[in-house]
Amino acid sequence: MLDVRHLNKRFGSLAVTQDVNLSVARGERRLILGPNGAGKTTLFNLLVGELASDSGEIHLDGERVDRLGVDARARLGLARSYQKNNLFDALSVAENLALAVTAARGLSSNPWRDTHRDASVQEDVERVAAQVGLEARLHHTVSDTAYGERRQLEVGMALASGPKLLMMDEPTSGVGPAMIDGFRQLLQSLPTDLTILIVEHDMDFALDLADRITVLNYGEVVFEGTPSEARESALVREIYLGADDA
Amino acid sequence: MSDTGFWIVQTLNGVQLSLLYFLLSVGLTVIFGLMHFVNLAHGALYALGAYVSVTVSAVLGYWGGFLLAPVAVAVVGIGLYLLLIRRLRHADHMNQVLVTFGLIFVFTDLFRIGWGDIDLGLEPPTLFSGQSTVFGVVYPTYRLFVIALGLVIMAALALVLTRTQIGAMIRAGVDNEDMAACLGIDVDRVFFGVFCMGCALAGLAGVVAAPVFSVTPAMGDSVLIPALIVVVIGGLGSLRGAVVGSFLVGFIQTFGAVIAPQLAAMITYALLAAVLILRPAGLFPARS
Amino acid sequence: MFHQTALKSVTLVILLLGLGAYVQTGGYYGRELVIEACILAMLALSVDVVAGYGGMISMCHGALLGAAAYAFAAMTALLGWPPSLSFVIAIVASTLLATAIGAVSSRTQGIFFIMATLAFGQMVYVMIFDAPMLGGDDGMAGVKRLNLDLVGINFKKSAPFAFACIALLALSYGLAALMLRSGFGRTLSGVKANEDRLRALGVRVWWVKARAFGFSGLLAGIAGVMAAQHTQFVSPELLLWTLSGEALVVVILGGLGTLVGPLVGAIALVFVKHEISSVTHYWHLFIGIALILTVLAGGRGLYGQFEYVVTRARRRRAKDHA
Amino acid sequence: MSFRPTTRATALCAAITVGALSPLAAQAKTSVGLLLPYSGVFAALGNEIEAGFTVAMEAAGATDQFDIIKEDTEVKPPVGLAKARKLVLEDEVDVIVGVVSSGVLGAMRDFVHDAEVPLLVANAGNDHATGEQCSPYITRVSFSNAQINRPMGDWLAGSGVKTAYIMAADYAAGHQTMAAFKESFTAAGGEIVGEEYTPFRKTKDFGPYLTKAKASGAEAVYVFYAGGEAISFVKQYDSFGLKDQMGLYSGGFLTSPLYVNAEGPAAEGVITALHYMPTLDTPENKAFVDAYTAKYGKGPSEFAVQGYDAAHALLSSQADGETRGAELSAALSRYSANSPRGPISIDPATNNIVQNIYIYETVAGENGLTQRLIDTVENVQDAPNGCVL
Repeated sequence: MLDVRHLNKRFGSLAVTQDVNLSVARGERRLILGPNGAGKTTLFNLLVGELASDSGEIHLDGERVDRLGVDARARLGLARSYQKNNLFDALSVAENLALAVTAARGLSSNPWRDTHRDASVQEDVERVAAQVGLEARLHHTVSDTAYGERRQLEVGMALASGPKLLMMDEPTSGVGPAMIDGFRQLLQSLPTDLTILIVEHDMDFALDLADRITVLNYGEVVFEGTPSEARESALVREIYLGADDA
Repeated sequence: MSDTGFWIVQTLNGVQLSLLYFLLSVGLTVIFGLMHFVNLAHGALYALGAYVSVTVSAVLGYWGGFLLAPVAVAVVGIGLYLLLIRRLRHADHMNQVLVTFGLIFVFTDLFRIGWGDIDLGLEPPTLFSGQSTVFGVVYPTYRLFVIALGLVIMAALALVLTRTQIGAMIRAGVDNEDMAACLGIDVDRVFFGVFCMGCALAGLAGVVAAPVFSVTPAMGDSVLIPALIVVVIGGLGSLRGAVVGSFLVGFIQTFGAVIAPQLAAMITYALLAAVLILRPAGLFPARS
Repeated sequence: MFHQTALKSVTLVILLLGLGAYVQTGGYYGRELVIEACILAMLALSVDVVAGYGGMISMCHGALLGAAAYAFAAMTALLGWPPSLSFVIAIVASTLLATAIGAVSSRTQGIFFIMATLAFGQMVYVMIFDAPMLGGDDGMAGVKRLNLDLVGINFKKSAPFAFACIALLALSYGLAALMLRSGFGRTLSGVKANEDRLRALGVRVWWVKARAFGFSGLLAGIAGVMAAQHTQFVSPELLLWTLSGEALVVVILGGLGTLVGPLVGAIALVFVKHEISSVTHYWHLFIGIALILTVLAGGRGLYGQFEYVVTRARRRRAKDHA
Repeated sequence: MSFRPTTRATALCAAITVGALSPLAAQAKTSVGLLLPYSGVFAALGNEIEAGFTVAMEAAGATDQFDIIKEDTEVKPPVGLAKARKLVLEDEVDVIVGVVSSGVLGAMRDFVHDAEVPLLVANAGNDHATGEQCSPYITRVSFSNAQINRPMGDWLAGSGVKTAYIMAADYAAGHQTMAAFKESFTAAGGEIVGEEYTPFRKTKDFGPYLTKAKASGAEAVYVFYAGGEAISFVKQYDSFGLKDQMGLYSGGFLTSPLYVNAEGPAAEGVITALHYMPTLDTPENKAFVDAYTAKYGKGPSEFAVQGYDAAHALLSSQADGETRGAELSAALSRYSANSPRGPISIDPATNNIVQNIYIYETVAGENGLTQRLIDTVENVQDAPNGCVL
């Protein structure tokens, strides 16, 4: 469903993405690994269109999307969560989710329907809130919530936009073990036809979930295979674990 | 109109106007670049410079005004900084715009109260009255002085910014305020100094412009828009942008008036709109 | 994000009733002031929709108002078209103009957006100023008012006209409130808060901005058509950026992003200006000082501060109970 | 022309007549709306006109006979109109005096006409106001744009100038003044070699235009600028050294006493036509200048004399016993006098003033710049231009 061919991106003389090829099947859970600065977030940015690639192609469900804007790709079903919380801080959790639901349902250009009183919108909001464990915090302003809750909402925003391809950028960064467990359950509960791309540091968490693993280093794909192949790969261990430990 | 002398004179006109715009807008852009502060009262400070120079010149002659007006404006700037702007340093952008917008109202009426409603004038210094011959054409000497002064200030600012420690501090502040603070730069003091300097330059622009134009309570309003256009076209906060913006606006206005006078009023706005549509942050944004 | 709270509703009703009562008791000039306040309030309302909720500070709303006023004037005075038809066309025209300006300015942000709208507004001003047909600097007289004789209203009299202005102000508020609580309106608030995040959620941000600007142009257009009918005369001052600035000042004095605030600000400005200007010719000085003090006091504006105090007190009470 | 010996005597006459009627006058004080700009670009003009008006009223001892209500037009037509309505409908004034900007006059014309309230125009010079848009209720005691500029065409051609380059601010007054000049100048055998209309109130640097004017090789440059633009223009004209090559001429306010000192030596040698100069050597003018200077500590301008004459027209109508409506208008339009600016009367065909136009040069005097009278064109009267009263 996602097909990336020969993708390149440079910042000045620094190559941050080098000839990346990536093919992800529908329903697959793909883990992207790599040390800090390996170009994982850059790859996400290129995929969703927040950065323009220098060359290469990105296909989503057979359609070429690398010339489309961020919003157009999102409408095709690409959704992402951010490594650094990127939310509407002055709004409540429910209002945040409602914005995503509104956009997903094509209501963001409807000038009449009050989305806060719209039963179907609110249903979706509550469903997603329950999925990410925020049902009790719906009416709290984001800036009043705890960091971990914002991480949950970050994933919730992506889920609420009803994606075909869900891209999560380190959803567990900075949260405690209990919450990591929550994320694991969440991911396992998601529909099996949902394709998921996940950048993660927590190897144990990620390797359990992933169908396949791609390892980036200096912007290049240096490994691709199943979790068990990755565990055995000396290269992966050297690059990834070595860098992480240091 | 085909004779070269004509075009040389028009080019000088363009350079002169451009450099006046430069003097006016450079303070605005540096204050913005460093403090993210759009000082709409900049035009009023320019008018203040002109008014002070009229009053001082009556006693001490043109050069008295030339020296004292920028100082007086800087002093008023210090007052504004301590009273208002310091409190707004970390306030919402919009609030800064509004306070300085309010200052325009206040200044305009203070000029009316202090200097009356009747437009005033200032005589150019005898040293620079009359005309001189340059590049084979006869040109007003005072305008040549404006050109020379503008170039000197431009060079001096470029030198200060690129070659001195203060310049390095300012550039660091423009680039990343927090980082500059981490490097041990007293950001607030740099800001204060730059703000005073910007005010003094506005005052200087007022003195220099006074003998060419008339001195009126609303003179600040009428230059505020062109000055804003200059800095926005150039990219806020960038010295290079201010230079390029000044010359673009100055030349387009001059040659627009020559070639298509019926469009003269429209052309600057069209330029601004075109630049913003193509480069939404101006031609040379100070930071990416 | 917009909520039509009870506090807003009560304040709105009090304001409108107050204006209505003043029409009855304020004498001729009182009615003129009410009309003036209503028109300014409509303009300020339209500015608040984009500035307060969409984060788009506009410097071209004077031009939008003026464009509608001139369109209406040209159709009734020059072409002799019926005022009712001209009314609709003029408002459609200002809506389209605003949508276009919003669309091309949508890529810019902050001060750059302000300057872009300033540029377009001034271009409209210069175009109308330079059109000899439209009277240039001298303006254009002979603008007709709507003929409501059929429904038994003499629109030429100032009292019915003032009531019509109050009614249109209420209508404008209603439209704005309706829009702001819709999916579109909430998305607009999202644009103000975090435009990039919305884009990642699949929202065509430029189109949201353009349409919000267009809607704002519609409200400004209503104000413009009423302004043209009020004085039955139009002149280029209507289009100048200073009017846009004045509308913005009104919004700030009343309370940015409160929707009721602009009404408070407009009414306060018109009536206070009337009082001050009969004492001194330097009333700008007072407006300037008021503006500065408003910002230094927290920038919430008259109504905004009131709302803030009331909500805080209520929250505190709720906490004490809990 | 006039049957009244001096202005003072007129005032005296008026005072006596009104005084004799005083029991009656006391119960029906005439109320006057003074509608002038007190803020905005023309605030100085508004103050001058009011000063002239006050001097006349005080000299006649008539201040008590009028209720004077002042309103500020802010030089904005809609505001001017709103204030005119306020004066008529709320304050119920009997007459409105003032109006500086033609835009404001245009805005309120239909209103005063329909309301049948006399309007005594004390400045606004739009030709149409006493042309196709004239009204029996609008009487102008100031000037019309054409009236000041038409004589200059004849005179300039007559003085031997064959070619002229014309420049004016791009708005109604600029175009009207230039049209009047062009017509009479070309009719007298002159040739216009180029013309330029500069953006009104937006042009500060005239350099590009002046360079073009210079390149045209005309013998003279004829312009219309007022206020701040006049100051900038005259100074820049001089700084480019054009004054020595091609004479600078204007019909109107280019070197008005209000601005001439701000222009300084640059204004020396500029020749302009106007309906008044403070240095006119007549007893009426001397009396006026003395009274004005005594009160305000500076000499009057043409704007002050307009206010002065407006007051006298009003006083004279009161002497006729007319205090409101059409009768008052008629009385105002019958006004004639020996004004400080010379003999004046109102043209019954248009209600515009008929007056002398003075062509003078600005020269250096003992106390700053002063005027040297070159020629007087007597009793200049506009054609009706479509006016039907």
